[in-house]
Amino acid sequence: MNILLYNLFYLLVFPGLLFCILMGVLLSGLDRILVARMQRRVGPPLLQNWYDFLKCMGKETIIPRHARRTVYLFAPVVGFGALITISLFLPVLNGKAAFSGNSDLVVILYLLTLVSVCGMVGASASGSPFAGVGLSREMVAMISYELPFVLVMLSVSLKTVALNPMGAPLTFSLTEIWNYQAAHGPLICHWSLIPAALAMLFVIPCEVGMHPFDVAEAETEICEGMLAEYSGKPLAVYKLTHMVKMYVMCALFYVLFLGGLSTGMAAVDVVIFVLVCALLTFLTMSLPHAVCARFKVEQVFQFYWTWVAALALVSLVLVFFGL
Amino acid sequence: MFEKMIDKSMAKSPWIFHINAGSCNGCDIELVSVLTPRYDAERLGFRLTGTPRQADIVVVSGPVTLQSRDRLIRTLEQVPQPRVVVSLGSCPRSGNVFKGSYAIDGPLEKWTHVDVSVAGCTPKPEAIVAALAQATQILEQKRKEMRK
Amino acid sequence: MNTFMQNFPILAIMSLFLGAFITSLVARHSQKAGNFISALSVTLALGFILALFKPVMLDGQIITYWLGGWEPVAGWAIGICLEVDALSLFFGLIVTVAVFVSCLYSFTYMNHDDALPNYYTLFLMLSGSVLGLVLSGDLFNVFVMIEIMTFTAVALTAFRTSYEGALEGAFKYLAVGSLGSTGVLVGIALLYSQLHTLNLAQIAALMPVTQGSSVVLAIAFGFLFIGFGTKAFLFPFHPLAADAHAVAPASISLMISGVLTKCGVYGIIRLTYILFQNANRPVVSYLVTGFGAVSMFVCVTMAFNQHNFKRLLAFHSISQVGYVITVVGLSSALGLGAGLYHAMNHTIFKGLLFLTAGAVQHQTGSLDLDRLGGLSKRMPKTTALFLIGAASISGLPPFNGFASKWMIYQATFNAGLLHHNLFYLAVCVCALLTSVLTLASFIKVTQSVFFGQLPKEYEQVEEVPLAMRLPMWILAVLCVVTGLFPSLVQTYLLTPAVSAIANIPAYVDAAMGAGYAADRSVPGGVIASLPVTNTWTPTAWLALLFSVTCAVAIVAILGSPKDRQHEYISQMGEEESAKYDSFFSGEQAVYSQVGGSDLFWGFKHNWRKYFAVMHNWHSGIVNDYTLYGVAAIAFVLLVCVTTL
Amino acid sequence: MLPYVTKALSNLFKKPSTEAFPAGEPPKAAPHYRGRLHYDPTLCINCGMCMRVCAPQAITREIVKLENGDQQITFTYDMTSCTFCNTCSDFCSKKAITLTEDYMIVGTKPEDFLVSGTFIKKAPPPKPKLTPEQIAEMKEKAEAAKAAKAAAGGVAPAAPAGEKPKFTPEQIAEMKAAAEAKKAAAAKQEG
Repeated sequence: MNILLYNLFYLLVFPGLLFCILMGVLLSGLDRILVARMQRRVGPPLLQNWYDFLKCMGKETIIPRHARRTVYLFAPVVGFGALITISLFLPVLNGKAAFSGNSDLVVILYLLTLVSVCGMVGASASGSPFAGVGLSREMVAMISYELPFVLVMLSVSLKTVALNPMGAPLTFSLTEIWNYQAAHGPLICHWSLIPAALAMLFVIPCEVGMHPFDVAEAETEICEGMLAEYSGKPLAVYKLTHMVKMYVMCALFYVLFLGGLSTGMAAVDVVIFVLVCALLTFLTMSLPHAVCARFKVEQVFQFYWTWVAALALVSLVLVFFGL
Repeated sequence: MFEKMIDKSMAKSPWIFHINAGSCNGCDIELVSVLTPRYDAERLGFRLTGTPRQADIVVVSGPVTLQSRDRLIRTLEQVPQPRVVVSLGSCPRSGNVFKGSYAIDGPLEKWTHVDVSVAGCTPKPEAIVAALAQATQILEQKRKEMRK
Repeated sequence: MNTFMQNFPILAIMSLFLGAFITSLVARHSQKAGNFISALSVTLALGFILALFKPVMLDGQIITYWLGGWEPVAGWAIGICLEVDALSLFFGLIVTVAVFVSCLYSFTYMNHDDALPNYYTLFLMLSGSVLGLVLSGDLFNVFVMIEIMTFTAVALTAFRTSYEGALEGAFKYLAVGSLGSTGVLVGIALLYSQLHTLNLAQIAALMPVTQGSSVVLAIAFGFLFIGFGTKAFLFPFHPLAADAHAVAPASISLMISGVLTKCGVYGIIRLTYILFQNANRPVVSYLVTGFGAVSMFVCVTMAFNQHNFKRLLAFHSISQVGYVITVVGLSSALGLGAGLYHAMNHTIFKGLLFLTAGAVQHQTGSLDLDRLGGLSKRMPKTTALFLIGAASISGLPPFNGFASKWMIYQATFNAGLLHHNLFYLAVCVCALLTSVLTLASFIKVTQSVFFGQLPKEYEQVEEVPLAMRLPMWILAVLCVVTGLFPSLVQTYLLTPAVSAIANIPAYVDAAMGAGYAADRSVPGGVIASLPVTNTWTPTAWLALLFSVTCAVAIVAILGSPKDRQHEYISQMGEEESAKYDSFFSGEQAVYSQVGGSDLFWGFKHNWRKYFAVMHNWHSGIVNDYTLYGVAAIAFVLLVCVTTL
Repeated sequence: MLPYVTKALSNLFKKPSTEAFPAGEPPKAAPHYRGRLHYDPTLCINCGMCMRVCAPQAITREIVKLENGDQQITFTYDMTSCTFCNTCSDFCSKKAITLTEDYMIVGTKPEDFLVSGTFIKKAPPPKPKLTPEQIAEMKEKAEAAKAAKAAAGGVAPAAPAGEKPKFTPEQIAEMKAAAEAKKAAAAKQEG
């Protein structure tokens, strides 16, 4: 009974549903304000995205003629569920995840894929030609960031495993990564992993679909792309997914490269965590948004498979040779 | 309570979809300038969307030309309820200098109910902001009516 | 030992072969009777193999059967032998399940064709030969079965001669496939000249593993490897599969991809781990893993360019077999477990996908990705089945593809770590990338066949009948079950199979009599035995995923009061309102049709040079393909001679 | 790329350049801005020139005859039809039309966009009625004046209507000479 209650708490409050939504709303609001300030605008209120979400909930949901009703309605919900599940794997507080296994990183990689795939399948089911173009772009963007992401993932696992050999079975475990960092200092302080951290910083905005890399949802070119036919509640869930994804990616970076820090007081840790997330949001999402124009999809692919992948590869090779 | 929150946020996050029904592009440019740092409509929650499915406020500019008429009507129908139609500039309400042309099938009132209009050729961005702000009030009202 | 059980392997094989002959006699007079005989024989075969499950998989016995009672005399095995260890039975299970499903599907799927007696005869012969191959304990029997398999498969490929390219595909398969068969035959001859026996167990026992081998044996290995590689359609042989799959009936595509390629995989595992026991030598490891990785990657990129549903599936089929071969080459228990798991999953999900493709073809008469579209409206159940298959092959949790792919990543990563080898790490990256690319091309199929807009000509298409959906549901349920309970698969299927590979003396002794292995000091096995732990446990977080999804669904769908829901979610009723048209900048709905087969131009643009090379390379000329095959043989032989 | 980044970062610490409008009063328009039209009916003389020059035909005039013979004239300027070109104002001889700097022309009903003004045009004072004696007297006076004129001018009495006046041969020759001289002068100028 107690376990059930604990699990429900994990699932619904911390680090699950409520905390995710809260952080997602705050970070995305912060992002919008920061972008506005960098463009010398006032910017929307902090809770603007929350208002957007609520408003979408109150709108009529139109199911287009060419849409497949069930898939159209439930794809976003499944995607959101998958995203919340990722948050349960992240040991954001004291290295304790609500749920942990020996394969966290791969699971997270695939759940992130699942989130995107749900978007794509939903878009596909809406029957819009714009959505078709959008999903193709989303897929290409996914192929683009997947290579550096995988390389980063491997170099981090390699680093954390390499120094305790024969602990081999737990290669992709986030808890293990956290423990390693608790013992040896955060991974970003190891110079061989700094390129990987940089690559990961580049991966975040593309994974989230933030401005210079939001080829899939280009409003002006392809009419919101994947979301072209979405209205009302499913759209609200998509928007929420987008917000929470910002938080999840920031938290993932935190766990991978800045983990292991603990002051002993949970409250202080949470505050530090929130601040780090805000900083990451600023660095990876707001700044490129304010500075760059949107890339073309070929450019995104080229950028990630050359520069970013090269950064990650450098780290992998350095780590491989024990540096 | 949830419903009340939705009612309140209706006015706080109006998304705009812009239809050019044969406009000379003057009004269109002014509408975009509303989002620039100087006027910054985003602080009121405005956002330009690319699709009518996500729009709350439809802004129509231009006299309704024959070419654009069917597309205009079709697109207006695709906007989910509650929605507000704003006519931008003089053209949609009267045809302006194109009045009486064989290529015009206006005014916009003939095809849909226009909630808020802003006149001017072109209107100043502040006037557009004021019109949009008025439109959000109507939006909230419509939502409340829809709920009843 | 249970003597009654001993007869089951031969009964399983014979029920298929006898079924083939009886069908050809009976079906001329009554097709129903023919169908009944076919169904009976595949069910019997399945039953016999399932009955062997307990003694072989659970109790770890090895069942041998000597044809005509010709048991080995004085340490020399002359008679024909069937030897069923856990590895054989593992593949036997895959084969019989696939055959059973394919046969069920054929009854309705093939009902438009004529010459059906021939179809079932060939089909049952194909099934029997494949089962005979995996259960055989005798190398020459393996060759005979390969020959029967190849020729029946060729005949079945060209079964629908009215299709454009049917004869061409079959001819390519015949010409280049016989190259592989010849390779196997030459390898067997060389092996026989050195070791003077054809019994698998005895070869394993007599193989000079520790005291350095001769050049002839190295050449024999090379020939056998490339021969089995041909049967698995590995890298330079992959165009064959594409041509054959595109024209074969879907039930036969299932057999070719799900069963025939598995024979190649089985052959390579048997060859490297038991016969030659050289899987742990770096050269062999590089060779096998390299071939696997290249097939895996090249075929998945080739799939990007396809406009034919089944051709696309064919390239993916080889790509997935590439995964299997890649990890088989790692010579670790985890890798082998991952390979076997993925081989099984591949049969299940690829079978499902081929059957859905067949359903689409059956109802619409087309496989062209440019012309199809929006079929989810007319065939919702087939769409659901396809989505399950596509999610599985793309490795999306919680389906089975994820479970096995996870093990593959783990295995390659561990290999890179333990051997401190960058090559294995590169393979790991390659595997992860291939997975994404696989996903991409299935998104393409989803978009261009099942979603999007329904062309006018397909507005009257109907859902396939239950008799065709049932086999697909069997496979779909297997997809979910094997994905949800990987630990059960681990315990009851993988661990016995891997431990059977790890325990060569037991295999030798079972055939040659106790103590034979010990006398000849047969080494224990090339891999550290057991257990293949380290599975992941999906059920726990699956429950989480489920509950979260439910919670969100409740919020999203029922957030508004129930009595007013119709105001919030509006769906098209009777009226033909423009409100429910797709938004296409205000244009009429009829103009908004966009073809989806060339979706990923952003990706292809960057790779245009690579694709140009590949385009020239896949010329479609059988001479070219034979040349590639010969080149591959030459390469493998060179490697074997110089380094083994 | 770097200049953009530094600019963005420095902007972060500057005040936003957004005007406060929806919160406070709308800012003043630029000088000579042509906004909502202002019509002063007291100056208008109903010449109708503005209507003639208006390209989008935004101006309508309504004339109502009152009982006392006056005309109530209403000019209506439709702001949703106006292009704010200022031509009407330019042509208005009495400067009754001016374009103000008020640009806030927002509304929900058509009436919100109409600028109109009404004035009453007085009918001229009624003429006094004449008695027959007076008429006769006036006629007499007129005839007397005619006669006096004819006597003073020494010109031939006016020919009856419909006939050409007859010139004397000298007069004709004189006129011809004058015309030729004119021609010669014109030819000289051209040459």
